[in-house]
Amino acid sequence: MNGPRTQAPFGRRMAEVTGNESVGAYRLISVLDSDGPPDPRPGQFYMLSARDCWGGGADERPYLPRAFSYARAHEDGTLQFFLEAIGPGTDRLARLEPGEGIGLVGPLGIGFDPGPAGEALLVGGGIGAAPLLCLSDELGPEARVLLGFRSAVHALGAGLFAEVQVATDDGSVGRRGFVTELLREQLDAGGRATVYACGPPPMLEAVRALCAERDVPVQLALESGMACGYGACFGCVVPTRNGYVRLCVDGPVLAGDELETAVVPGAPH
Amino acid sequence: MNGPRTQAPFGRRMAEVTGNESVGAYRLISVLDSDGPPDPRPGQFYMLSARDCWGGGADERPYLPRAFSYARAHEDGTLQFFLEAIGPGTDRLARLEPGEGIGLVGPLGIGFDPGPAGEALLVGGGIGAAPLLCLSDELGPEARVLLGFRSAVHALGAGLFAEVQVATDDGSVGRRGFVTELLREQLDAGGRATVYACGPPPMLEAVRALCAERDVPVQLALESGMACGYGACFGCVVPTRNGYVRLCVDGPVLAGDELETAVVPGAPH
Amino acid sequence: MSAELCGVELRGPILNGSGTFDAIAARKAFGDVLLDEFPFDLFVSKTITVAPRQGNPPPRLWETPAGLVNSIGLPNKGLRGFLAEDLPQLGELPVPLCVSVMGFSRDELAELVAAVAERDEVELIELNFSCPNVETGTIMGADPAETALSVERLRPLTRKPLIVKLTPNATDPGAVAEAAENAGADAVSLINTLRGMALAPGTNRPWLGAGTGGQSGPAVRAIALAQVAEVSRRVGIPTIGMGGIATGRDAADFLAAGAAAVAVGTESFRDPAAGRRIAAELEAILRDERGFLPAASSERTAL
Amino acid sequence: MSAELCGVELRGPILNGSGTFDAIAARKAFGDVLLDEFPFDLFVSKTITVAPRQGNPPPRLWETPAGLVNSIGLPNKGLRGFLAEDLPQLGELPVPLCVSVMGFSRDELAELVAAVAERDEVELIELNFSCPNVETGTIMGADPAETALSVERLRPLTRKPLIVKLTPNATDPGAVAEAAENAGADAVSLINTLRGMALAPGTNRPWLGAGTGGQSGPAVRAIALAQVAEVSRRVGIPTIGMGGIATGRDAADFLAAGAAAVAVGTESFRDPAAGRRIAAELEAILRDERGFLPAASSERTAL
Ligand SMILES: Cc1cc2nc3c(=O)[nH]c(=O)nc-3n(C[C@H](O)[C@H](O)[C@H](O)COP(=O)(O)OP(=O)(O)OC[C@H]3O[C@@H](n4cnc5c(N)ncnc54)[C@H](O)[C@@H]3O)c2cc1C
Ligand SMILES: Cc1cc2nc3c(=O)[nH]c(=O)nc-3n(C[C@H](O)[C@H](O)[C@H](O)COP(=O)(O)OP(=O)(O)OC[C@H]3O[C@@H](n4cnc5c(N)ncnc54)[C@H](O)[C@@H]3O)c2cc1C
Ligand SMILES: Cc1cc2nc3c(=O)[nH]c(=O)nc-3n(C[C@H](O)[C@H](O)[C@H](O)COP(=O)(O)O)c2cc1C
Ligand SMILES: Cc1cc2nc3c(=O)[nH]c(=O)nc-3n(C[C@H](O)[C@H](O)[C@H](O)COP(=O)(O)O)c2cc1C
Ligand code: FES
Ligand code: FES
Repeated sequence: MNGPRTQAPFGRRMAEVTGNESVGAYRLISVLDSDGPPDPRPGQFYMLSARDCWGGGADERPYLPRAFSYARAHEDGTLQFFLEAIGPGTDRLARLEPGEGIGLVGPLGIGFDPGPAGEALLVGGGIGAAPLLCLSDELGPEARVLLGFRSAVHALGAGLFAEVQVATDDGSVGRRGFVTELLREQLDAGGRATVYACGPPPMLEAVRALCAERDVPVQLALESGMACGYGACFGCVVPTRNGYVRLCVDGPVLAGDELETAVVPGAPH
Repeated sequence: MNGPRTQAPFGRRMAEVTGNESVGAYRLISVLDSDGPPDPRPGQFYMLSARDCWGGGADERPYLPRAFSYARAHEDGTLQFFLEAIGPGTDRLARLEPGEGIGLVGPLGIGFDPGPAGEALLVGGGIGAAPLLCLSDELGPEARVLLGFRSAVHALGAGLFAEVQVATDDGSVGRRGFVTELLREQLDAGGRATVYACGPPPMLEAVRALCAERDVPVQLALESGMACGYGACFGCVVPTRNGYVRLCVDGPVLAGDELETAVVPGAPH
Repeated sequence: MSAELCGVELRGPILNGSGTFDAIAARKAFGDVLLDEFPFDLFVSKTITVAPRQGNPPPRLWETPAGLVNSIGLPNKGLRGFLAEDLPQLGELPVPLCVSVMGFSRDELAELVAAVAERDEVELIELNFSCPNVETGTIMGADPAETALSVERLRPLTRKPLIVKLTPNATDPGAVAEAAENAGADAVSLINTLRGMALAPGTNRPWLGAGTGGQSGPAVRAIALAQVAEVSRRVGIPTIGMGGIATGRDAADFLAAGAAAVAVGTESFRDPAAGRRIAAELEAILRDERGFLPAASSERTAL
Repeated sequence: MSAELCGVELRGPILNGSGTFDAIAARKAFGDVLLDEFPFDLFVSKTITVAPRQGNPPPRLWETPAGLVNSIGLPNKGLRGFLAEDLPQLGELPVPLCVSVMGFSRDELAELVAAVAERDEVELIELNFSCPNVETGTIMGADPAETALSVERLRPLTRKPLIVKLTPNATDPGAVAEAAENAGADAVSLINTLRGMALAPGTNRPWLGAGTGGQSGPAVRAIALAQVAEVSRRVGIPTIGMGGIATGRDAADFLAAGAAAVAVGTESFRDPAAGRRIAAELEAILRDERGFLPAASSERTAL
């Protein structure tokens, strides 16, 4: 895709954690990144690692940094990350305390391309809500946000957004079922929206297929296991219609029509 | 040597850190070891590791547990360790906070053999004071304690003992010079004392030589790099007159006359 | 979770790596409770040689990121001392016994195997081939032809199972395993340690007294798993997998890669009872992931 | 801290490992500041082949304790694409350029070396021999004879320095290095990755799309150091040491073990500017431990 890319300072820099709150099943971590650029673009990501005790967790991991979309960037240089603890890296980050050091490389990759104004549908699944937060800030109230969650405690993540429609797998909050049902209704209601989506691979694939069917333009923020985040290792490739592309330099946002499927092998979720 | 050995429960157990105070340049760490035996013998040691973030320090170490003489064992099951942060393992232990988990294997090895009552001279260098603390508790005020330290901030360690003579390298506290000078004076003053010593290899060697010269019985608590602490790896050997012995099962306390020299290759200090 | 290795019934599939657990010393440290809570299902002795050995000069240990380099150098009492002093004590263990032997020539090997095989306490014999042959200079276990010659010489000496311990410092461990199988070995075990080295901080001299040593621990696990999968695919005899196993998940992975049993080495240094914990974790995995093991063996060639 | 490698003047002794830094992609991510703060003193390209390659199916990465197993599979645009699109951009880097090539036959190798050597941007050529020869099936770089035949064939094609990158998956890398030297190689570099494998959690299937991959990172450092010391002792040509280097101390150790230069690989994934940090740390060590390096080279045989 030819989306926007704010370039990163060269090298890993150390910043200070300034906050770490729980938001339902997730954590919202604030970092004062004084040395980073003030204008990352929604969909771009950072490679994060704790300064202390990175490693030495379960099975002596984590060793490599981990990739996270930024959820919000504030004027004072504060970056916010929204994350779910699912393994040794996210576990360690979830336990960061204010005052601790965090290593950052970023912003990296290509963000969403908001293109010419128009209706926008932001579709998120679970922790995939993260990059939609800054995107909805940027697009304004015109953009509708549709989010799907596993359960009520996960759905608390929706509280970060001003206005949002929610679906949960168990119906405990909002609609019972998948967020793709909400999307289908919106698309059925007509209008030429662009769809921006982030979430687990099966959800992204459902969104991609739905949009392809109706010829609706869709941008998907994908995930794959990353070692470096800046194109060095060729490890993060996903198959596209044009062969493998490195998600860290040529993504993580890809246009739906570049993909045969959004289900990529070995994605972290 | 044929000193006393309290056997350890089989396996590594988890205990809780209940205190961690600074004593000059050192740390005094308290651990509530409810599942350990109440009667370790002075000179015995434990293999310690932090429950969390063991590993992930400088160069992804520590990986193996680290050996520490216990400094004091209290009736309620509290063990105290006296330590100096000199590398990744001791750095991590020095930062333990009350409530954190600590892995313990021990007590291990053979302790000092107080033998039949008689005059005792306890000679410590630096952090080598650790096992002398419980030994002096056990021997009572009869036993004289002589300690050497690098500097005034190290000499604060002497405050743990009721009565003690101190020497410092720079003369900032007590006598200027080596603790072996204090020992020489005591020995010159006559009397048939047994000498119990722990400290850095050059000091131990000076003590050993001095006692050998005068035919004074001496027990030396040595150190060597250990992986397991219970005889499994054959890694901790030191050369003796009878060949290599594993310091963890046949020491760490050795009789002076077993040794050609107390300077052992690759000791941690 | 009972298991079977070369016809020997085991209460489970967890062994110790030779040289990483001294049951006699451990009994001194922990007392007889060691026998009740014995962490392994089969005990493998430290490698013995014909002549007594002091082992290498210290220092013998170097901690690495997620592992250890050792240069122990096979200290042992020699064949006679072992048979007289150690073997009766090892016979008291509650599990079957395997004795590991190393010879610096085929004659030495034959002497060791013949003497050890005579003893009732011993159910299996492991041949540690990771040393240079004093006659040919090559590392016995890196060379298929040398390995075959040795096993052929030893095979007629006993009906007890012979396990060949492979060195990972070889271009093609699978070829060595095949040679061992064809020469009559009953099983192969792998991996031994990978040649490694460290310099003493701030000097340009080797830290280890012996100059170089062997790397073990989680650092080598992925390397070990690749060799175990490859060797298991190439031989029909059982393989015993080891190298960095620290959890039941690791043990399950080695079994899935084709190993018939697994051994715990360096992890026992962190926790003397690690073998028991790993066995319990493995049992839970096998219970929860039903059918896991049979699938694994039939899937061998997929690896 | 200037250095020299096969007659090429370098501002320092820190290279990148082939395939662990893509200067073109990094320039997209970080902009032209990359050129001002370029982290290496010589840039080694990712290995190229005659035909374009997509590389292996994902997943391609598996994190291990203190390291990484990768199965990238040499994706590249092929010789023509590389010469046309990438080489001009690599020519803009502020440091000399080494191009890494791999051929599946000696003819392919000859085609690659001849074409690359013609280009002025290229000062050195690295021969990545860690792949199976399609004609003989053996891993070229594990076999001294195969290595010698290849280097003899390539040597007459260029006067530019030829570096042979050794595989660590060999019984005797020193013998391969000697063969390379005798056949006319100007330097050897080592280690490449060690064959490794992982299973997808909770399954008995390999995690990596290609089944197996290569282990790198601090986990392999002691193994790499042992091989670098051994090879440096056995050849007269310079060695380039790598494998888990993450600090200036590590770099100093590899130099002390006999390497003429060192390369940073996996550590660059943790910090793109790692090469600069390591260079600064190394400089401080060489300043504080005066005479360290010369002593090191004269002490080579002590290792
Ligand atoms: C561009 C991008 C943006 C992202 N943004 C966010 C975000 O905003 N918020 C968020 O919470 N997450 C985000 N992620 C996902 C996040 O990076 C992962 O959750 C994280 O890397 C997991 O690390 P871990 O150590 O906790 O788990 P890991 O143990 O690394 O496990 C993650 C998954 O990897 C596999 N795995 C298990 N063991 C290993 C191993 N040894 N090596 C390799 N893989 C293994 C498994 O499939 C497992 O489910 C993003 C990912 C990408 C690529
Ligand atoms: C029986 C016994 C009792 C002890 N009692 C006490 C005590 O009561 N209090 C106390 O403070 N200490 C005690 N020690 C010493 C203590 O065990 C060591 O200080 C500790 O192990 C150091 O660990 P570290 O990780 O902090 O340092 P390390 O980094 O392990 O460094 C320690 C030393 O080891 C060497 N070294 C450096 N790198 C490595 C490496 N990668 N692998 C191996 N060695 C390396 C160096 O010589 C270094 O100085 C005792 C030791 C023994 C054997
Ligand atoms: C300290 C130590 C001593 C060892 N001694 C022997 C030995 O005597 N004979 C042998 O065959 N293997 C020996 N080994 C190798 C182990 O049995 C095992 O093959 C290797 O350590 C890999 O397993 P691990 O990573 O679980 O330790 C030794 C390993 C270590 C760490
Ligand atoms: C992701 C990745 C890709 C690599 N690609 C190549 C390659 O294309 N050619 C090559 O010769 N070596 C390649 N290597 C090996 C490295 O150059 C280096 O030899 C090895 O990683 C050891 O160094 P390290 O531990 O510092 O990474 C690669 C290594 C990694 C981790
Ligand atoms: S993560 Fe390394 S190339 Fe994308
Ligand atoms: S530390 Fe392992 S035998 Fe002593």
